[in-house]
Amino acid sequence: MTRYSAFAIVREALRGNAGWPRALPDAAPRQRYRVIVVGAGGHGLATAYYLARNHGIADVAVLEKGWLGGGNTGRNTTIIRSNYLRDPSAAVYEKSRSLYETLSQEINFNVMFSPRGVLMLAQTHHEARAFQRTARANALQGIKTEYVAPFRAQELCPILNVRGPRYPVLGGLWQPRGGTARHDAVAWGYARACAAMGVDIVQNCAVTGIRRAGGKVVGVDTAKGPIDCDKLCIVVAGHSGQLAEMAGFRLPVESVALQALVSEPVKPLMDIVVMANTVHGYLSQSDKGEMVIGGGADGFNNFTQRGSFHHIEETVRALCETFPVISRLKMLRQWGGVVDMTGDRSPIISKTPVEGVFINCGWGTGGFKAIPGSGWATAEMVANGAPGHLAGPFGLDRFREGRMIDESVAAAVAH
Amino acid sequence: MAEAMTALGGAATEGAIRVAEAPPTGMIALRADLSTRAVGKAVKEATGIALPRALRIETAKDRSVAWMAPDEVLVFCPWEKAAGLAADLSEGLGDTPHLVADMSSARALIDLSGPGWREVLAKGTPVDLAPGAFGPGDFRRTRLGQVAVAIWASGPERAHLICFRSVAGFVFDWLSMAAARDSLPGLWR
Amino acid sequence: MSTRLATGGTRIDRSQRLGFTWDGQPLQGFAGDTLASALLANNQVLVGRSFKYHRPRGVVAAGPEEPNALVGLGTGGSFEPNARATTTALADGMLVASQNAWPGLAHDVGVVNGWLSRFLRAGFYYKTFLWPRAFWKRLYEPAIRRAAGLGRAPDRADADRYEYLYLHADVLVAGGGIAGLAAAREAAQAGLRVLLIEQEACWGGRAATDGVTVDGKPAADWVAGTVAELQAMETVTLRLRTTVTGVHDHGFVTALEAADAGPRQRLWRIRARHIVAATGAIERPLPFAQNDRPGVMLAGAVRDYAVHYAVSPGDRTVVVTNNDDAYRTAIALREAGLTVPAILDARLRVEGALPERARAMGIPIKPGHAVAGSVGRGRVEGVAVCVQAGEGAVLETIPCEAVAMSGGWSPTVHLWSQAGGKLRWDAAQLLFRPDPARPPIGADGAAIVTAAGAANGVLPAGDCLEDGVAAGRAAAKALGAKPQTGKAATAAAPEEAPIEAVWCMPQGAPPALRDKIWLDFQNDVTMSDVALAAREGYESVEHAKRYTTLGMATDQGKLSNIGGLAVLAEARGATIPEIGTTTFRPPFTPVTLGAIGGEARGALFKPTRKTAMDGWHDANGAVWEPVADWRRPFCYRKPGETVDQAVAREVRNTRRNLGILDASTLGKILVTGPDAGRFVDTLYTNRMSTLKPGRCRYGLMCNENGFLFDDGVVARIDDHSFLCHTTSGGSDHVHAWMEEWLQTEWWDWQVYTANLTEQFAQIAVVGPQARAVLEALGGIDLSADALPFMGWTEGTLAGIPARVFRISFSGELSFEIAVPAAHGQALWDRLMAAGAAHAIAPYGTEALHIMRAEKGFIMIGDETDGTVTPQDLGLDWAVSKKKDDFLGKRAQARADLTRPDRWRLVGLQTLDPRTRLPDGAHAVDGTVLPTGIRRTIGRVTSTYMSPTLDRSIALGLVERGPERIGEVIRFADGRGHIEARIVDPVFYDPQGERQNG
Amino acid sequence: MLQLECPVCGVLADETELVPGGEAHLQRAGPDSTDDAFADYLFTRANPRGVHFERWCHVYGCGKWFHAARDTATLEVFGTYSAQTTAPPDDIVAAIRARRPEWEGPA
Repeated sequence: MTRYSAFAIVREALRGNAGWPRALPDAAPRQRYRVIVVGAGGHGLATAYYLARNHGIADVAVLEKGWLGGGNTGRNTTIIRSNYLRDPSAAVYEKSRSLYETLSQEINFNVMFSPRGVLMLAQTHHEARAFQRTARANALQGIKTEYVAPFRAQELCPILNVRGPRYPVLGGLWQPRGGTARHDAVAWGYARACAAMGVDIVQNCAVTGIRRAGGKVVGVDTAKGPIDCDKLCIVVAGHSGQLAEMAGFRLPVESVALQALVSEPVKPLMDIVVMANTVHGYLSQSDKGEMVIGGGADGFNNFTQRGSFHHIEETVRALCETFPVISRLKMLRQWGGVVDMTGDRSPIISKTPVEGVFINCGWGTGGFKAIPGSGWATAEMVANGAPGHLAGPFGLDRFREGRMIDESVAAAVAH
Repeated sequence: MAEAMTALGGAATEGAIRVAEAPPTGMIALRADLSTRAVGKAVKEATGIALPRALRIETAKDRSVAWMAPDEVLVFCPWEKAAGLAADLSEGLGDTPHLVADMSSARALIDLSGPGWREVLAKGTPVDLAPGAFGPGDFRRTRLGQVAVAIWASGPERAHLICFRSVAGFVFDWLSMAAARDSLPGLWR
Repeated sequence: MSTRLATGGTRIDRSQRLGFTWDGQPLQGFAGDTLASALLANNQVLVGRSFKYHRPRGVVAAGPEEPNALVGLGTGGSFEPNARATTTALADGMLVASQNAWPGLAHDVGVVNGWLSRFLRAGFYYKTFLWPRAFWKRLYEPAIRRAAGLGRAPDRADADRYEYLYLHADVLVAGGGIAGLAAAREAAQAGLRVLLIEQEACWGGRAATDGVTVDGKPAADWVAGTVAELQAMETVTLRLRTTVTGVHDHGFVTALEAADAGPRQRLWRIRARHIVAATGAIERPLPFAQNDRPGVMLAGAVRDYAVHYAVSPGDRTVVVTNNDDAYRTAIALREAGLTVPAILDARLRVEGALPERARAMGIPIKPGHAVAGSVGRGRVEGVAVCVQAGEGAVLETIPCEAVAMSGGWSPTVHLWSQAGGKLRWDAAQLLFRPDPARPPIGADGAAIVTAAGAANGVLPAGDCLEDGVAAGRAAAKALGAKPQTGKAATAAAPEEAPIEAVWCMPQGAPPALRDKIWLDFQNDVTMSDVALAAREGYESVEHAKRYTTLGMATDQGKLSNIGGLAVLAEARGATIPEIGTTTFRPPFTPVTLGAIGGEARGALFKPTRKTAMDGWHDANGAVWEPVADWRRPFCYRKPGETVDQAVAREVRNTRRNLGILDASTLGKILVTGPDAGRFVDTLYTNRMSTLKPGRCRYGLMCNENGFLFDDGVVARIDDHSFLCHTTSGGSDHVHAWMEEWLQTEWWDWQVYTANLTEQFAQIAVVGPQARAVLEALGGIDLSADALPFMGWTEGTLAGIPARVFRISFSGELSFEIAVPAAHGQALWDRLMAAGAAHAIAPYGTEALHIMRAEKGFIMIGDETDGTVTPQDLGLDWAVSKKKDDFLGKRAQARADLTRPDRWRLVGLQTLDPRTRLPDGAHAVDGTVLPTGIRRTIGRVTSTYMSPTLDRSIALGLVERGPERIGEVIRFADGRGHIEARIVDPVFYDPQGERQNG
Repeated sequence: MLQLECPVCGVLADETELVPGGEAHLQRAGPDSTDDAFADYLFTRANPRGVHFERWCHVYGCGKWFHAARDTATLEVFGTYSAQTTAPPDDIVAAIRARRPEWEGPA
C-alpha cells in the first residue's frame, strides 16, 4: 500500500499519476472467517478495523450488499459532536469524537475532520434550561462545552439572526471541538486501512440467510455463496430488522426516512455548525461551499430513501428565518436515508438471543458522529463475547427493564 | 351583560378579495352518533335542519349545521340564541349519549368575498378548490398554512373560514398577504 | 467575435432595447433575450471561471444544462448568486456580475490551480494535508474553502416574498414541446383536467429550430394552433416559465414559477393522478482536448442562439459531430449568412438528407475526422484537426471563432427517475431511455409517469409528436377516460443516419490529451480523473462520482453523466449499461430556498396563539415568553424596573395583597358519557370516579412507559361529566391522547370529549384579598362554606356567566374563574377596577413558577423530563394502589422503575442563603465511573431566589433523597462546589393554612 | 408525500393533513403481563420491508384514527380501513394477496 503524503502526490504527479495503486479493496470471500461483519458502512468497517487493530482479530470479512459506504454513511450531514446529556451517550460519543481527532493520521487517509465547533441554539426558556443542564453534565463527563449568551452566539456565527421575532436566540450550547468530517472519506479510509491489515471487504455480496446450529450461529448464505463463521456482527442500520429476522429474533427498531439537502456552493459564509432544534434545522457549510442542511425524520416506516417534501419545507423555512441571508441561495440536491429508530432513540450495541450473533444498530439520526466510538465498543464486545463499559448500557435488556437512555429531555413545555 | 368581543374585533381588509371577520356568531358543538335516528330527529327539531351529509353544510334561515365527523356537527346560529339552542339540543337528545358544548367563543369566523377566494385559499390548503371540485354547500376541515381551519363555500363568490380563536390574528395576517392585490395566480376563469 | 445579426431572431423584439451592466460595463439587449444571448450578442464570450482550476469558461448551452454561465444578479437584498444566464430572462437595468474570479474575470489569480493541475488530480486532498494535524483546520481547509464556492451569498435578508400554490390535475404534462402539446391535447380531449407546464418563455421546444413540419406546414403553425385550442378549454391550465423540479411520491409534484406579479417565485405543490414527462433531451459535448475553451458550444445551442436570438457565435464556426443533427446547425449558420469552414464528422460514412443539404450549400464535410484540440488564448481561435481513428496527429489547424460540437442527445429522464422509474440502454441511439417495463408507480401500484417524445428516447421529430399523442392517450386510459382514436397530426423532418459512439476524440488519445479532455466543465473533471478513480478502486459509479466530484456541480451532471460512465466502462472493460447510472435526485434545476420556505416568514413564520387578554398584557408592559405555541407574560415590567425586580414585586404583592393571572392557556377538556368515570380512572394514576359533583381533585397522567407527562385539576361537573385541566403545553396533546385511546383501544366505551380550551378565558385571582375583590363584583356566594377549598361553583359574576374553581397553585387563597373568551377582557377589566382598592397587580409565569416552587409543587417540564415517575416526585399518594389498571401502571412495575436508589424529589437549601444553585447543577459524590465520568447523585430541577423567604430555594432529584433529609451534599460548579442541605420540598406555609384565607 | 383515503370521512387526504401512528393491531399488554410481553408491546415492531399495517389519524380533518395497509418499500397503498378492528379485514388481505402473491400474511 502506497503511503499517502504530499511527497507521494508530487512523485506520482511527475509520473503522470499512473502509479497510484488500488485504494478501495474488493476481495472475493473465503470459505470461513472467525468474524463476519454484515454491512460495510462506517460502523461495520470501523468494527472490523478495531477488531484487527485493538484485538488482533484480522480473520474478518465485511460483507456489503451494495457499494461500501453507500448507506447512511454517505448520506448524512457529517456533524460530529458529543454534547449529550446522559452519561452512557456522552461516553460513547466523546470516545468517538476524540478518535476522530487523530483518525486521518492513524489510517493515513484524510477524512478532513474539522473541529469548527458546534453551536446548539436555545430558543425557548425550557431549552435554555435544558442546555445549561447539559453543559453542567458535560463538565462532569470531561466534555468541553459551554453555555453561551446570545451575543457570543452572534460572534460565533455572524449570519445568525438572534432577534428572530418568533424564536429569539436566548443562548446556546457550544462545543468548540465538535465539527464535521468528509463522510465518504471515513468509509473509504477505514476500508483501506482494514484491507491493509488483512480484513476482506466484499462488495455486492448480500446476505440472504443466517445459518445456526443448536442456537448458535455457524455461518451465512450470501449472493456469493455460503460462508462459515464463529461470530456474526450485524451492522446494517435501517435494514437491521430484515437481518434480525433471518437470525430469528425481532428488534425494538423502526426504519424511517431522514432527509438532507445542499445548496449551490457559495464563498465562505459560516465557519461553524449550527443546530436549531426548536425549529428542526441544522446548517453547516461544506469545504466545497455548499450549505449542508438536515431536518426532521418521517413519522412512518419507509425504506425508499425518499422522504416527504413537507419536512424539507419546514426545515428550510426555519433556517431562512434563523439565517436570513441564505433565502436567495438555491437547493441543488435533496436526498434521503433510511434510519433505524429505537424505542428511546438511543442506539443498540448488544448481544442477541442467538449465541455468537451481535448487533449494532438504532443510531437513528446521529450515526455518523459515532462511527469510531461505535466501532471501538462493538469490536470490544465481539472480541470478548460480552460488552465492555462503553457498550454495556446500550444492551437490548434495557427495554425490558425500562432503563431508557432518553436524550429528548421532554421537548414538551408545560405551565 | 358585557358585549361579546370577537377574536379580531371585526377586522377587515380589501385586496384581491375582501377579508372580514364576521360579527359574533353562535357556534355549538354536538357530539353523538349521527347514524342514529334520535340524533337526526333532535337536530331537526332544535334547528329545523336535517343532518348534513359528510363534508357538507346545510342552512335554513339564520342557522346552519356543518358535518364535522361521523359523531360531530357544528351548529351555527345567532350569537344570542346559542345558549338556548344548546340547551334545546341537549334536552332533545335526552338519554342518547351525547356531548353538547357552546363553542361560540372558541372559534373565529372569517368571511371571504370575491371571485378570487379559491385562489387565495389555494395558496395554503391541500384541498382541491377547483370550481368543479368544491362548491356551495361544501364544508371541509383541513389546514391553511400551518393551522387547522374549516372552509365553507357558501356561494360562487363567497366563502367562510373557521379557525380557533387563539390563531385568528395569524390567519387574518396570512389571508391579508395571500389576498394582496395582483398576487393571484390566475388559475380559474 | 460573437455578435448580433442584422436580421432574424424569432424570440427577440428589436423594438424594445433593454440596458444592463456586466461587471460594471453597460450593455444592451432586446426584450426576449436571455441573459446568455444578450452577453453573446455583446461579444462576451468569457463569462465565468471553473470551480477548481479557475479556467476561463464561456457559454456552452442554451438551457438549464448550462454549467458555465453562472453569474451574480442584482444587489443588496435582491442579490442572487449562481444565476444561470441561459435560463434568466433579460430585464432592463439588470446588474450582472461575474463570479469566482479575483481580482477580475480576465485576470484571475486562481488560475495557478490550473498550472498545478497535475498535482491536484481527483481525490488528491484525501492523500495529503495529513500533517501537522492542527494545520488542516487552521491552514489547509481555509485555503480550500476560499478557493471553492462559486458566487458570494447576499449580505442581507431577502427583499422579496414567496408563496405556495396547491393544484390538482388528472394529467400533468411537463414540457411544452410538440410531444407535450400533443399529449396534453389528447388527455384534454378525453375530458380530463390537464396542467401543461413549460420551463421556457414560449411553446414548441426544438421543433421550430429543427425544421420540423406538421401536416406539411411549419411546426410553429401547429404549435400556435394547438396552444390556442388548449387555452380555449376550461379544463386545461397552461403555464410558461415554470419548471417541474421534482416528482415525489403518490403523484406529488413540485414546480417553480417565475411569477410576473406578487411574489418573486411561486412553488407549485401539485397532486397529479398521472404525469407525462415530455421534457425533451439534452445534447452531449464531445470529448476532445481543450473542449472547455470559451467559444466551444453545443451545436444545438449555437443553432438556438442563431435562430431564436439572431446571435452569431462568430464569422467562422467549425462543426464537429458524430451524428446528423449537428448538420442542422451548420445549415442554420449558413442560412444566417455565416461561414462553416468545415464539418468534422467522426463517422467514416456520411450520407443522408442533412449531410446532402450541407454539401449542396457548399459546406466542406470531413468524414472520419476529429478535433485534436481547440487552440486560442482565452477563447477559441481555431481547431487542430486529426483523424478519429488515430492518436491525435494534427493534420491542419482551421481558424475559427467558434466550435459547435454534438456528441448526440440524452433524454431528460430526471422526472422519470426521481420517482423511481428505471432506465434501459438503447445501443442503437447510444442513450439511456425510460424502461416502460419498470415505471415509477403510484399509490395503486400502477405506472404514474409516462415518458413522451425525446424524453422517452424518441428523438426523430416525426415520431416525437406521434409518441406524445400515444402518451396522452395512454395517460387517459390509465385514468379510465376514453381517449380519441384514429390518426392525429403527423410531423416530418429529414431522415437521420445512425449516430456512432465517440467516447474519446480521437479514439486513441494519449494521456497527455486525456488530461485535457473535460467531462465536467464546472468541477474540472477530466477523462484522466475518472480513469484514475477507477484504477484506485472507486469503480462503482457512485464511488467515482463522489471521488472525482463528476456530476456534482450545479448542473448536476446534465452534460457530463454519460461521458463519465463511458470512461468508467472502458476502464473496467465493461459496457455502459453494466456500469449503470447514479441516482437522479430532485430538484431538476436548483430551487430558491426562500421559495421552499413559502410565505412563512417574519410574522407568518409560525402561528403565535394569543389569549383574549393578550392586547391588554401587551399594552401593560408584558415581557413575553413562548409557552408551546402560546405567548404568555413572563412578567409585567414597570418603567425603571428590571425583569428580576418586576418578578419579585409580583410575588410579594400576590402573597401580601392581590395578584391576577391570565390562566387561559391551561387546557380544559370536557369528558362526558356513561363510561366517563371508568375512562378518567384509566387516564389518571389516581381514582377520579369517586369525585363528587362540585368537587375538584389534582391528577397525574403517565404514558404507557410509566413516566409522568401531564398534570392538572379535574372537576366533576355532573354524574356523567368531568372537566380535565391540563398544562398549557399539554392541552392539544392530552385531548389527542384521550381520543386516541377512545378510538383505537376502548371504542366500545360510551365517552365523548371536547377540547374547551379556546372557549374559555380563565383568570386566577390570588392572594389574601381574593375573596374581597370577587365579592365586590358580586353575583356568586364565594364564602368558605359556600365554596370550600377544592370545590367549584357556577353562576353570574359581574353579569358574566362564570365558573369559579377554588384551587391554588400558589398556596394563597385563590379562585380561578372561567368565562366565555368573548367576555374575558371584560371580566379582567372589572377585576382590575374592583381590585384597585386592594392593590391588585397582574403577575406572569415566572412569579407563578416561584410561588409554586416555594410550595414544593412540581412543574411538568421542570421536575419532569420524560424519565420521571410520580413516585420519584413523592406523589405516591396520587397513584392508586387499588385500581387494577391505569395507563403506566404496568410499566412502573419494571425493574428500573422500582430501583430503591432512584433519584427522588427533595428541597435543597444552599448553606449560604444568598447563593442560588445554578440551573441544571448536578450533585456529585466524589467517585468516578469506569468511563472516567464523575458520578452524579442528583440534579437541580428548579432553582430561584425566593422573594417571600428572602433566600435561595431549589427543588431537585437526589438519589434516595427523601431518606437523606438534613444531609448536606455538594453540587459541582466550575472547578468548585456549592454545598446544599437536603430539606422537605415545601418551603413555605407547610401547614397549608394560607389557602384558606 | 403520501396521500391516503380516510375511510371515515372519505377524503383523499394529503400527508400534511395526517399524523402517522406506527404499527397497527398491537395487543395492549396489561398489568398482569410478563416483562417480555410488555416490552414487546411497547417497543418491539415488525418493521417489515414490504406489507405493513399501520395507524394514521386524520387530524386536520375529521379527527379520526384509521388503519392503512401499505408497502414500505414501494409506498403502494393496498387499502385503508377502520381503526376499530383487531386484525386486517378480509377485503384488505385479499387486495394484498392480489398484488403480493408471495406475501406470507399478517404477522
